[in-house]
Amino acid sequence: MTPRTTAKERRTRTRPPGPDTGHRLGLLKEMLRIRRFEERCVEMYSAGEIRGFVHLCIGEEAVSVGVHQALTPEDAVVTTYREHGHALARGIPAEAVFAEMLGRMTGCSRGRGGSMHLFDADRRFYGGHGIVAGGLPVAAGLALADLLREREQLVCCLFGDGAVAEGEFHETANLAALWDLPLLLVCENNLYAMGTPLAREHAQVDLAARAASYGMVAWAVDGMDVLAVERAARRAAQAVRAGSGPYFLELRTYRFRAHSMYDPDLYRDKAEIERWKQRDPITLLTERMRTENGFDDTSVELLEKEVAEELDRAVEQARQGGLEPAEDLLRFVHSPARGTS
Amino acid sequence: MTPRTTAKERRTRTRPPGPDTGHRLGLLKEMLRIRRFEERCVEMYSAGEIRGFVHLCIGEEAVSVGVHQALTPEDAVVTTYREHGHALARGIPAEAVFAEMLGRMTGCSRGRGGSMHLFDADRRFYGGHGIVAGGLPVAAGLALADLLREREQLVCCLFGDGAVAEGEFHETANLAALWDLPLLLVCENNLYAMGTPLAREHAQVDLAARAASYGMVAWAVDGMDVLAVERAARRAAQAVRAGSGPYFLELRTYRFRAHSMYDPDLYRDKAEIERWKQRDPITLLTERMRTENGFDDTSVELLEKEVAEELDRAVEQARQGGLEPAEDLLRFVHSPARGTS
Amino acid sequence: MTTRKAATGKAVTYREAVREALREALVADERVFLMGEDVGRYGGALGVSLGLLDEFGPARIRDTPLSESAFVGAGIGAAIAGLRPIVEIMTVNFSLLALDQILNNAATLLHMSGGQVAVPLVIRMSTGAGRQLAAQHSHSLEGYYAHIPGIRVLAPATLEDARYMLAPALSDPDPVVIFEHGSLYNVSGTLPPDTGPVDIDRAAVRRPGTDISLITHGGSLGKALQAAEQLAADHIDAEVVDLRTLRPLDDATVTGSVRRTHRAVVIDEGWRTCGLSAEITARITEQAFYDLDAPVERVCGAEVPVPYARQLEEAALPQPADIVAAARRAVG
Amino acid sequence: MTTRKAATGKAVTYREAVREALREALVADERVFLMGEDVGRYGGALGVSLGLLDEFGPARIRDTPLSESAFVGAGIGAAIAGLRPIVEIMTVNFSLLALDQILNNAATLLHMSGGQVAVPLVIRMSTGAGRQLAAQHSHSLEGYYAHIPGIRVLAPATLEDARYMLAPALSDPDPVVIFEHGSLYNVSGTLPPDTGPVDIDRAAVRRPGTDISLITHGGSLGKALQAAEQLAADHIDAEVVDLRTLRPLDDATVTGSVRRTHRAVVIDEGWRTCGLSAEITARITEQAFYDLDAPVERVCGAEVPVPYARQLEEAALPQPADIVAAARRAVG
Ligand SMILES: Cc1ncc(C[n+]2csc(CCOP(=O)(O)OP(=O)(O)O)c2C)c(N)n1
Ligand SMILES: Cc1ncc(C[n+]2csc(CCOP(=O)(O)OP(=O)(O)O)c2C)c(N)n1
Ligand SMILES: [Mg+2]
Ligand SMILES: [Mg+2]
Repeated sequence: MTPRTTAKERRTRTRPPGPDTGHRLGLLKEMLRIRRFEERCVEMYSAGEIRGFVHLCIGEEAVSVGVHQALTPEDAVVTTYREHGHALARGIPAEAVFAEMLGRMTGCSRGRGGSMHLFDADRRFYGGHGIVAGGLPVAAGLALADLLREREQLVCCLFGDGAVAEGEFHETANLAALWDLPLLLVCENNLYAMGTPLAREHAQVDLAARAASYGMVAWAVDGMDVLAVERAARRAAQAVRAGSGPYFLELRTYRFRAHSMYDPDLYRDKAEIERWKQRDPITLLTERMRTENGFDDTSVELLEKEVAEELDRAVEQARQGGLEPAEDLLRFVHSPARGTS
Repeated sequence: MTPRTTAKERRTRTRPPGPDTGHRLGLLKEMLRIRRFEERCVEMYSAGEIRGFVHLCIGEEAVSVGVHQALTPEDAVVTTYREHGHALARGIPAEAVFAEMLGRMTGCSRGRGGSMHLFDADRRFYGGHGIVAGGLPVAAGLALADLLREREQLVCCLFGDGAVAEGEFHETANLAALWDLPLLLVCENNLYAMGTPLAREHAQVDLAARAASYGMVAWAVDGMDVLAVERAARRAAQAVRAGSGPYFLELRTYRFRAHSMYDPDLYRDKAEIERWKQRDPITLLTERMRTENGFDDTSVELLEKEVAEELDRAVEQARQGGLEPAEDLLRFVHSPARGTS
Repeated sequence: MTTRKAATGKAVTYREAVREALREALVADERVFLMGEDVGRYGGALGVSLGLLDEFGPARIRDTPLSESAFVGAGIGAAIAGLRPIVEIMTVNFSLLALDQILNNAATLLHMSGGQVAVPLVIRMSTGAGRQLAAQHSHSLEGYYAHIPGIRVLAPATLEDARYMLAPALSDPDPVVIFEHGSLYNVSGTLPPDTGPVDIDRAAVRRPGTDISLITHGGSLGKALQAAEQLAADHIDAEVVDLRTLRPLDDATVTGSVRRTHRAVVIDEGWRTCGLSAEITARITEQAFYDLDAPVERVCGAEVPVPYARQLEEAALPQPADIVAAARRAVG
Repeated sequence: MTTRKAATGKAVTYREAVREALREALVADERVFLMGEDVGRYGGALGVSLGLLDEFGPARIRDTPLSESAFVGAGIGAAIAGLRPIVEIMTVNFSLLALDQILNNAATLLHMSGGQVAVPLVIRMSTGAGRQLAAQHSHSLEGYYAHIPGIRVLAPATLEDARYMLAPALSDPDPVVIFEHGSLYNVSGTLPPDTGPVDIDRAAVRRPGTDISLITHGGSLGKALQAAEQLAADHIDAEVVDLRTLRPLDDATVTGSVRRTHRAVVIDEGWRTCGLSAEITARITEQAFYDLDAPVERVCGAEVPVPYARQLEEAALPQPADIVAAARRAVG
């Protein structure tokens, strides 16, 4: 498979650079931050410090960073187990995410969730869901609450291409469109559901067209171009806030790594991976900033340095975090208001 | 709501009468037979002879009769709890269906299923499903078996408009289109799911369009015109047998009675019901045969007489059926090949 | 089937008691809303919410499409956002389609998030057999829900509980599942003037007795009470315990009763193997082993998909005669 | 963890044993096919079916979309039509999405149709915790399936059972659900030369003993055997019973063991309340009440969504030390 480009994509690509240098610098740094964060995860996983399932979004950083530009603190976010990038882009401190993966009490889920279940209620980041498509109905409910309270905020629900095959996608899409819920549905189409390519998952591989059949606005966007993602997300979010009902964004992207750290990745053609790496979202923006924003090697080195310093500190802090005593195992099975059991 | 007519409907209606008088007579008699059969059910239900849930298809007879014209004995049928008409049209003797509703051993499910769960394996009639949309995946599996064995036969799965909202519809539609299963999906759109009108069930009320989004051929047909239903079903069945993959027929119909015998039917506008009764499938065909096939009152009386005699006999026989002894309660929990528990 | 025979209050049906509880909740707290298939225009598949749409409007009495997983999940999300949804699943038979949402989300999010995401959701559903609705409409799956850590499971068997259990359920900060047995809706009796919210942490002794404990819940309570009357006729004085709360189980009341009577029969309409009756039996023998004079007896639904034919359905369900026979065996 | 130490056969892993059983079935009967998420190209989420796609082709090693309800239901339909599908649900955690199909269709159609529609379907899924996969990927829900009349439930805990249980499962005319514990796939040992299909109606005594019966299945068998060794150190001779078939339960073997030892500990990784352990405990006390010298002990998974952090997960799961402690309590 090679990246397809739609009219929409071409249009957005040929737009004049809206955002200024400072803004682009921010986008680039955030993508770099996520990339380097996950590279640390790989090291710590290999060292046995991080365990369980770990799903990397390396290659998909433009999705997290681009989409989150359109969100406000009042908005809510629901995502999948492949959510490190979304968590960081949402503003959850890197040390809290590292700590979570290290199983520390200082982790953003007190070490109970691990890589797949990052939460931060204060930032309205509601997971980190491990059951494919399981977060979609919950996101619809969060949006229903906004609707009933007539709040001008939205719920952004991110999920993969594979999730679209689940009944829960269908039920949620219908419910959202039927009730005009303020829901921004973002499909991270990385062309594979584990080892299964899109064409073996879906009879109709044009996922945006599929979503449109529920009577909602749906766009396919180049998920490797962070500026295109941001533009589409902002436009969609604006409409959703204004009461348009749900929008669907299909962000066409690719994961450069295996499905999870367990995955030997025997099912993808290496040439295909290489082709997609040519469209690395970080490289794409860097190159563009070189030509359009007078960006140069030293600027890159500077960014790398800042990111490295932050992550060094974050890892350090995370490792300081204490372990929840086993006696507290049953804590939070129920709310404090009533005892456990 | 009033009956909508599509281009397709108009086309099929203005076609010259293909089938001859004999054939039309057969269609009319079968519809009449189903209508009168269900009127007996009402009597027997009121008399307390039939119990449990009973869902009538009065008003929807053109669906059962029209669709079954396109099926062969090798084909399989999977349907819902509203299946008296389909069971009779498939050739299950009236006495076996009556007996089932009377809970007799001679019933087509030995009295274990009742009105909602009619079965006849010899006729490849696989229920009679009470969980809305629950029969769809099973039908896909029956079709998968035909595909794997390269048999030129199809599976006809009938379900309601409400079922289209369930995740299982979505998953099955995708699977069927993805695998090119020989599956004829027939949606009996009677505009209501219990008390909920189509527009409160679906964001996109054009169900044929929804089905088409999976990449399968989908037609909306006037479900009150048995000749139109037959024509569409035959054409679709022919294509499916030829390996086209699944077809979807939306048959626009209406139930003249309440959802079930329990239902006070407080949610439908009486005028709406009256408008639809103007398009009673039996009246429509009768009138047409008066003008096109020299049909007259005596012909009607004759049909009524034949049907009445059959049903008298059937009820009589059904009442003769014995009751399964309570000691046999556990029989068929497992196949005879291995004991129960 | 009310516990108090006192006729000071007005006569109501179980259905009306549930409806009144819903109305009260909707009036008392604007965060409360009711959502489910046909709860509005139709008035509820079993007529429970009849009239509420006119009174509270479509925003708060919300008809949903046939999408159990989506609208139960939506209830979870709305609860997380601070509302107090009451989700009606028409019957337990359809709840399997939403079980993933209930088990993996509603019951799990609080713990998995380290205490951040509470889900104050109430789910109501009817349960049980007895109306010749056949295999797919006659389940009693309370045991599935009682198995799940993180949720509370209630089974109102009396008019008072139907009327007064909802308020405490709504004030529970965590998910609560309420089972209403289909055979109870038409039961009518007199409801004493408002006794206020009931204690949903305790089982209740519905009939005191000294010779044997009949332990049950929901739709089987009436059968147990009938059996107790029959046993009284031959001088066996049975105590009838109504579990009321299926999770967390009130061990003190159950064990306390058995300690006094030294014998027990557990009655559960659900399938026997790995069902609720197994847990009650196991706990009694764990906690009152040395007080038991005979093995605990179980009277359960037969292990069979419930058939339509009346004589077969009757044979598949616990009957008072079965309870009496089991009690006699235990008393020996 | 093989029962026979005899090293006459070749060394294999549990994973390879399951794969070999699948290959054998696919070769032996062209009606057999394997269907599930990533069983083909990927080789199975847990690597069980690696290589089978090349050997048998995409028609018989069929990758499915993420649609648990649809492909399990499709397995039911294909079985009705006379094929012998083996459906793999990646893990029990996702099986809730297909539970309606399993309970209301697979287990029900034969009886509900009056004996006309048999469903010779085999469903395989991995189960259990222990790899720090957190709450949504660590369930042990065998009890849910053992609750359902009309199906058989198997839990191969040894290499032999992993290798030889599939054939009899496929020859069962009714649905069979097979649970493979995730911690077993890498267990390796020597498999004796073909001993032919095993008897799937019987539990097995994996270690004979006289003082107490440790009753368990699947992933907990190894822990029970370890506990038995530790108990032997202080002269408590424990018998270890592997249930093997969770439905129908082999009461004779279990009760027989307890009649000899007079004491029992039931070990189940699943949640305690209303789980499999409750049924075993209830049956022992029902069937061997007067032979018991102490109440049956249960060692189960803590009633909590299994957490990620290692020390918390370990605390949430039955450990050999817990079994030893429970056995000591029982022996008193
Ligand atoms: C209901 C369910 N089925 C199966 C799985 C196992 N599983 C985890 S991720 C995954 C693939 C999902 O693919 P996609 O939705 O495209 O997301 P991606 O991993 O590509 O980001 C599968 C099959 C699961 N977690 N939940
Ligand atoms: C999964 C499920 N949810 C709810 C029900 C209760 N119920 C039975 S029929 C029905 C309406 C179905 O409407 P539709 O699919 O349009 O079929 P119709 O009755 O109109 O023929 C409902 C909600 C059910 N049987 N199964
Ligand atoms: Mg993907
Ligand atoms: Mg309908």
